[in-house]
Amino acid sequence: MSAKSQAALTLSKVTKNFGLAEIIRSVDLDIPAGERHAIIGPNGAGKSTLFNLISGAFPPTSGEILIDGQSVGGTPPYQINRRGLSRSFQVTNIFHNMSVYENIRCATLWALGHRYVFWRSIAGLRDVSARSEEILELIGLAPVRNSPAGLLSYADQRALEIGVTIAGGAKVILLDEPTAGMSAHETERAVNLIRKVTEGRTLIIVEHDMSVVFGLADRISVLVYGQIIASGPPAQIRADKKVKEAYLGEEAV
Amino acid sequence: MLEVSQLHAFYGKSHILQGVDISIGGGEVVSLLGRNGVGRSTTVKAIMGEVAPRGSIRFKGWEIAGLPSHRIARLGIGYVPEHRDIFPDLTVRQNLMLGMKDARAEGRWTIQGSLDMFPNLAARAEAPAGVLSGGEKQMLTMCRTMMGDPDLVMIDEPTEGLAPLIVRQVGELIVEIARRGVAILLVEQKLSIALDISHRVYVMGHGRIVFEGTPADLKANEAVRKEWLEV
Amino acid sequence: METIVFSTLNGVLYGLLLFMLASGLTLIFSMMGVLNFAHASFYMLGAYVAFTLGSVTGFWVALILAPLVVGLFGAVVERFGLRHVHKNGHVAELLFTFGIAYLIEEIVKLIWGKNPLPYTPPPILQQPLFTLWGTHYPAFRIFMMVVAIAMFVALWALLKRTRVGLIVQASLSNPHMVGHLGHNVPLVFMGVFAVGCAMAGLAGVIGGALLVTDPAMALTLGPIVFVVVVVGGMGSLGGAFVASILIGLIQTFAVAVDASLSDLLARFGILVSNRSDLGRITLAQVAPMLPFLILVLVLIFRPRGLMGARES
Amino acid sequence: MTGASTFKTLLIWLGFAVLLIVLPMVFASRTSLTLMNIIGVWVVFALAYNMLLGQSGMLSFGHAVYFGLGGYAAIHMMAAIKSQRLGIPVAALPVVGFMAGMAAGAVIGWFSCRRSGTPFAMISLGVGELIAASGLMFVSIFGGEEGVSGDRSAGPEWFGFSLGPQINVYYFIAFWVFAATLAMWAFTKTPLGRLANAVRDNPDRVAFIGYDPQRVRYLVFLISGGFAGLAGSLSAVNFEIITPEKLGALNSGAVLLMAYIGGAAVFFGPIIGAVLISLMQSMLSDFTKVWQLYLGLLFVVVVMFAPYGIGGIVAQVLNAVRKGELAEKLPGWLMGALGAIVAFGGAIMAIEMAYRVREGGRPFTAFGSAFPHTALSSWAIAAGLIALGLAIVVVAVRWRRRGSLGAALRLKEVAP
Amino acid sequence: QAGPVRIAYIDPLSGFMAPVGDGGLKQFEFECERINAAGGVAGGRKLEVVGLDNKLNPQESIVQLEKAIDQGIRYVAQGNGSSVASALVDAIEKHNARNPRQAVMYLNYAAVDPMFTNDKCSFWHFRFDADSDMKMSALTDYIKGLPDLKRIYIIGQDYSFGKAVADAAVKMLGTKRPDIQIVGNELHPLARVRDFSPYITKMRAAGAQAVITGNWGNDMQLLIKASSDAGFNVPYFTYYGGGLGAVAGMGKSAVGLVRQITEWHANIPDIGMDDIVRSFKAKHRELDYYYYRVKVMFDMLSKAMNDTKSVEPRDVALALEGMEIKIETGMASMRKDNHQLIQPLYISTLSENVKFDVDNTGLGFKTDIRIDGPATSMASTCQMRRPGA
Ligand SMILES: Nc1ncnc2c1ncn2[C@@H]1O[C@H](COP(=O)(O)OP(=O)(O)OP(=O)(O)O)[C@@H](O)[C@H]1O
Ligand SMILES: Nc1ncnc2c1ncn2[C@@H]1O[C@H](COP(=O)(O)OP(=O)(O)OP(=O)(O)O)[C@@H](O)[C@H]1O
Ligand SMILES: CC(C)C[C@H](N)C(=O)O
Ligand SMILES: [Mg+2]
Ligand SMILES: [Mg+2]
Repeated sequence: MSAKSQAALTLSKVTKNFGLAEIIRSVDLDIPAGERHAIIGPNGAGKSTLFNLISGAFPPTSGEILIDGQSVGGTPPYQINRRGLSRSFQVTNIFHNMSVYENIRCATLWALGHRYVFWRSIAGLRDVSARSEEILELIGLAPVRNSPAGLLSYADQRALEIGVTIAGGAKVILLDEPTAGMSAHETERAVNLIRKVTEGRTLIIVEHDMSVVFGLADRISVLVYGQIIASGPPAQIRADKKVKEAYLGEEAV
Repeated sequence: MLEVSQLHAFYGKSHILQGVDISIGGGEVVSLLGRNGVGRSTTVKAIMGEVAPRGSIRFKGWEIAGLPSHRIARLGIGYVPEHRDIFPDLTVRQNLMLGMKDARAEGRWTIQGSLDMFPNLAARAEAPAGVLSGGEKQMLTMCRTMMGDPDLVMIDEPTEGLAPLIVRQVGELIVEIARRGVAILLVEQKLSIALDISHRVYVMGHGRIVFEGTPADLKANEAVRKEWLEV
Repeated sequence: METIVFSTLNGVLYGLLLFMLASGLTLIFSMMGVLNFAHASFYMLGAYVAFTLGSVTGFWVALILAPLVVGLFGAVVERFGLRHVHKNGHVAELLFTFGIAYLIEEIVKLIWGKNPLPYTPPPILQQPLFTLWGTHYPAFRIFMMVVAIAMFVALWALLKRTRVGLIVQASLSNPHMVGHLGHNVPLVFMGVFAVGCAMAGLAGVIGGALLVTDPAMALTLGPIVFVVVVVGGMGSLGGAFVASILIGLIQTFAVAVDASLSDLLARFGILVSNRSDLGRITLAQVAPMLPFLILVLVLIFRPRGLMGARES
Repeated sequence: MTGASTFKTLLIWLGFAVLLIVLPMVFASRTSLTLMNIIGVWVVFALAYNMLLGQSGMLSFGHAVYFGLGGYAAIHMMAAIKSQRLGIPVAALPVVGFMAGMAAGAVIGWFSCRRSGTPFAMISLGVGELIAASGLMFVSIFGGEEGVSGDRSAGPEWFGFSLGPQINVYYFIAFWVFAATLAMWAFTKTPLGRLANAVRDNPDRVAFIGYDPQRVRYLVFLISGGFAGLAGSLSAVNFEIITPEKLGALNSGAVLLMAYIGGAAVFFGPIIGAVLISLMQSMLSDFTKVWQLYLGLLFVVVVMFAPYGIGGIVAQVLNAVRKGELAEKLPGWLMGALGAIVAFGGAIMAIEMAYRVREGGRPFTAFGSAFPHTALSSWAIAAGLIALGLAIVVVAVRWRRRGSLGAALRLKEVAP
Repeated sequence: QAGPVRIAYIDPLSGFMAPVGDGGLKQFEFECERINAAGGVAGGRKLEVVGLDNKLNPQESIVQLEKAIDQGIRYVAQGNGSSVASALVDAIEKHNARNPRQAVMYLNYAAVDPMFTNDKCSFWHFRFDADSDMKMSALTDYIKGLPDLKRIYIIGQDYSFGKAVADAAVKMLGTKRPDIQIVGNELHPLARVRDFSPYITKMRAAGAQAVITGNWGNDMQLLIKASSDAGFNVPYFTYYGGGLGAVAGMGKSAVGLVRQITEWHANIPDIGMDDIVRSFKAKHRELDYYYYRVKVMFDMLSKAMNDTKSVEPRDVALALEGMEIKIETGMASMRKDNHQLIQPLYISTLSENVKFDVDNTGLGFKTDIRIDGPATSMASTCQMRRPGA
């Protein structure tokens, strides 16, 4: 277990029950810093639940979650975020009545050290403006910067979702089905975007689009019924018989 | 059975549908293809009365444009929306019960039958539907709509966000629906499924129908695919 | 003993009156998600309409007719008001009913004037049903209890046993979808609101005769009814019932017990001079604020209320 | 912010200051001074309230608590200034009010801000009732039914500025209104102000960008409580009395009404609401006994047809002007307004006549002709006006929806 | 210059206590018309009453006072609630000090907390009703003569007047009838209680043989109603048992039990008030002529204005000080040292077969005893500060 020292994220024996239902069953996962890791699995396997546990949306029933070797199990989401872990949501989760620019700007504040400040004008915070502009360029939403986020097209909202997730500059990024509902073209754009924005960071992504998964991931874990049944580089997963049975089906992509 | 002609629709000022013509015969499976944002969902919503339509929509000979949705549904059109609008606080079983138009009106579909078909749902029959995973929700939505025993169902992007295996299951369910004599209007991104199970396809672009034909026609027509579907 | 028996009777009576109001509010809230601020105003309307009708038709006919009239009025409010506000969200709905409450009060003043009405129960019900330790217990009070319990049973059946209940609950999260499944959502909403208002009206027919019928009657009871509904657990009929009785009893006993706050605190070892404000306050004085204290505590420590299923 | 817009902002504030200075010269009568003082208090209170409602999405039914406590702090301080001969000028009391409101917010917000949505609203209602009721019990602090009185002319004067004469009270209030408005406006431009918006929109997401939404709510609550307290202290100085009633539901309801009618979605909305409703309260009551009915009617109409309040309408018009769409939209708007006026006219007539049915009095007179309530024709006219007005409104709405007046007039919509 | 002399009537015209305020206003208007019909004041000027709604709230009263002053009104009348009176006394003192040329005079016709003519007395304030101590003194004198009475319950509204009544009762009973046990001394919130039955239960449990209460308005009406509903038939010694709606609430069962202490009631024989009572009734079916002291007040006010030929509050106030006039029940005099009117008082009991009934119930009050004015007078701690003196 010497790898632990450099692991960006470690899950050990993480379990989650909802009432009597065991949704996550003793999951162990080690994700080294800088890796792009995909989690795939059938619907209802518990992928989003796993994200919820990692990001602090709710505490695990048992087991431990470590970020950079430090335990975070049971701490609220904002503290986990402050530790440098940020996530996106399967269902778009942005600030609908605020402009695109404000969405991004709010997401940069904490990381740049501007906490609960109410004595300085936000417009006067140079670093915030600079970072927000940068992100806006990156996600390609600069042209619609002033429209309320709720009025954006679906694809743009998904891009904004990613933008909000990465704006704080977190070291570990969790993306939950970032390309769901996108056309092939948009998916391609999104993948490029993801590739760009997670440069040098640790990425964990949940996806059903196998072209995305296989194109992006360094390593893949397969979650079935709350258990990781396989974990390894793409080629190995593609060849795995159990995985085929449980997830990919015979004529896999 | 369904005859849509010169259908227009607006969101505020933006003119989304600019004269859509579609027709579907009894028991026919028809796909509506097109890029994101061309207005396929809007078409379906307009037929269902969720978006105010202009133009003519005839179903079984009646003009239904402008009717409230519940009357349209009662005439025999089922609708499976894009975003899996299950009722999160109700149990799976209650969701299914609500699909029925009257308390004892089970037709070609029964609650038990649906649960049998999807063991995942059966296991959670008494759980609030809100906790289902994305795929389970999709199944539930489709089954729920079928409980109303429609003669035509419009299914909007049923495979979005589904694992490959489940996508297959959905495909099978659609085939099963068709087998029982229900006409289907399928809105899909995943070309392979759509082309496999449809009798006819429409391709939409810029708020209009730009192509109409059999799947084979479409496969043969590279130009349309390049220009309107980008595959 | 005497005090205990009568306080219990009075408490249960008051509790049941609260419940008559809370039940309609619960119905509307659990089905439509609307926290109807105007609920107590429909209660007031019930009393006024019953008084006016009753002067022509007599009490018994008014007992039936007045709730119907109020229900009809409720239907109109829903059809031409609330329905259009719905799309603007819950805050807007709440504010709308807030405005309606205000309007109803003003309209009542306009039509019936500002003074209390001489609205009393019919003579047969005014006779004492029994006399305990020399205190009469008027038949009307017992009559009221019977009506309240009947309401509880009827509503329970409506909520739990009918599809209407399901449809409305589903419409809460997604009315469009329910419509797509072939259910006439607006009609059902209107019906539910009307029934809820009619129930408030019925409570008014009885409550007005029992207590006072004046334009302030809505304002005095309204907040307490909210307390009941929230404490019981929003949307829970059983909770509303328990909370009504609980608050009825607590308030009545607080008045009945002759103790000051300093006595009470002394029990816990806290000594307060009985010359200070705190020491002088008697439990009876605190009685009106107890429900609110309970409200705040419940919301802090158990936000879903005594028997509520979910938060908010 | 660009240079031009900074300049424009500056100009607006300058204009506001000048307006405040000039107002009493234009409206110099005692009556208007009294009224303007009251309006000033409400402006600050409504803006403070809107920090919660409009900016953070927190619906409170008990904000009068902070207003009242601020007022009590100020009045007790006033008494202390008089009896202890403290060297604090009365003109500085709003600082005391602010701190009191903030302290109260700190205590109450500590538990109430853990909840949001309806539970928060209900807690605020409960706390409001509780504090208002204690107001009657703790006589030594709140003075019981009779409240606590003070004397603003005590204490040292700043630069010979005494608070005796009414005009001085006006400038005292105007100064604080300006300062508070500016401060609250500036608040919206700070990181916390923006986060408040974020919490309003989607509190769950806020937690995933590093902020504790409860903490954000709590801080806004504190600050809002402070400004409410400031408003309370202005009221205390103005009236030299404060009663437990001011802690209670009526006051909380009034400020909610103002903020909402004025428009919670825009910063200046509550100002409009405060001015309008105060004016209605004091002027309308001279014309009609049932002015509260009109106020209620106005509120309901706004909730139904203008969910963003009057401020929202103003913003919409300004927007149209900016985009050059005014010419296109104006006819529809004017028509809607016309319909509303006609319908309201009918309603006024009906209400006034109904009032006379009970109370008697001289017949309702409008445009020189009297409409006796005993004549059926008067009622028919009233009903006709209401129907006509509503019809005009309906057509105006359809006009906007269907694009052309012709289409709007057609009964059933058909294919173009 | 010759416009009407306006009097602002600041009392509750909306809310729980609106009926009382409304009734008072009607009588003010009635007296006003009487004076005007008799030629007005100060050389033919008319009097006019302007009703202003204070919602029974002291602060709102200040707002209304401001409003009155803004309109140029120089006379303010108020009665419902010593809480309001206290605020008005303060505010008027301050206003008059700051604006001596616009001084305002305060005519108090019912707020009877003794402090307004003692520690808190003011040159601008005149009270035309006997204060609560004067009334309690009369009541307790009467109770002194009822040896069977051993257990008394005191209930009142929770504010200065209610407390003043309770304190006075405890103190005076303590000296006059030390054998009487006070089995309950209760304050309930003002204008908020809807159902008094819990209180009745308590009284009965305490074994009360009689009740003393200063309740008024709806609080009186509901208290008595709950009492008779429960069949709790004990004597009530009240200040306002004949007030609007109270008798209607209690009904027949209260005959012989409810007593009140007032400056007048309609069934005092042969004092020449019958026509006035009848003409008021003719005008307001649902009301009774109740505030005799308002008549006295108007008589004294118009006399002062006529005598001085001035409507300037300061002149009128000086003329009122020490004024003595003959009234139907005897003599009335305004004490100079504290501005308290001294007039005869009556204790009366609710009875059947009366000439003038109350609330159209067929029941009315009959005199038990009459107390002569001077006998009601009490020592005062007032240190009157007169302007310019
Ligand atoms: N709060 C909850 N209470 C009870 N059960 C839950 C809850 N949340 C999730 N579940 C259950 O846990 C299982 C896993 O759900 P999850 O959303 O994690 O699946 P997923 O792998 O993300 O699926 P998908 O790919 O369809 O999004 C599902 O069966 C769901 O019903
Ligand atoms: N509620 C709305 N308000 C305004 N514009 C909308 C709304 N819903 C959709 N649109 C816009 O209408 C256009 C058509 O939308 P529609 O949902 O019909 O597209 P679609 O073909 O179904 O695409 P998708 O693949 O995204 O589902 C899009 O440009 C979209 O941005
Ligand atoms: C109107 C009155 C009954 C008022 C009461 N006596 C008081 O002094 O407060
Ligand atoms: Mg998921
Ligand atoms: Mg779509």
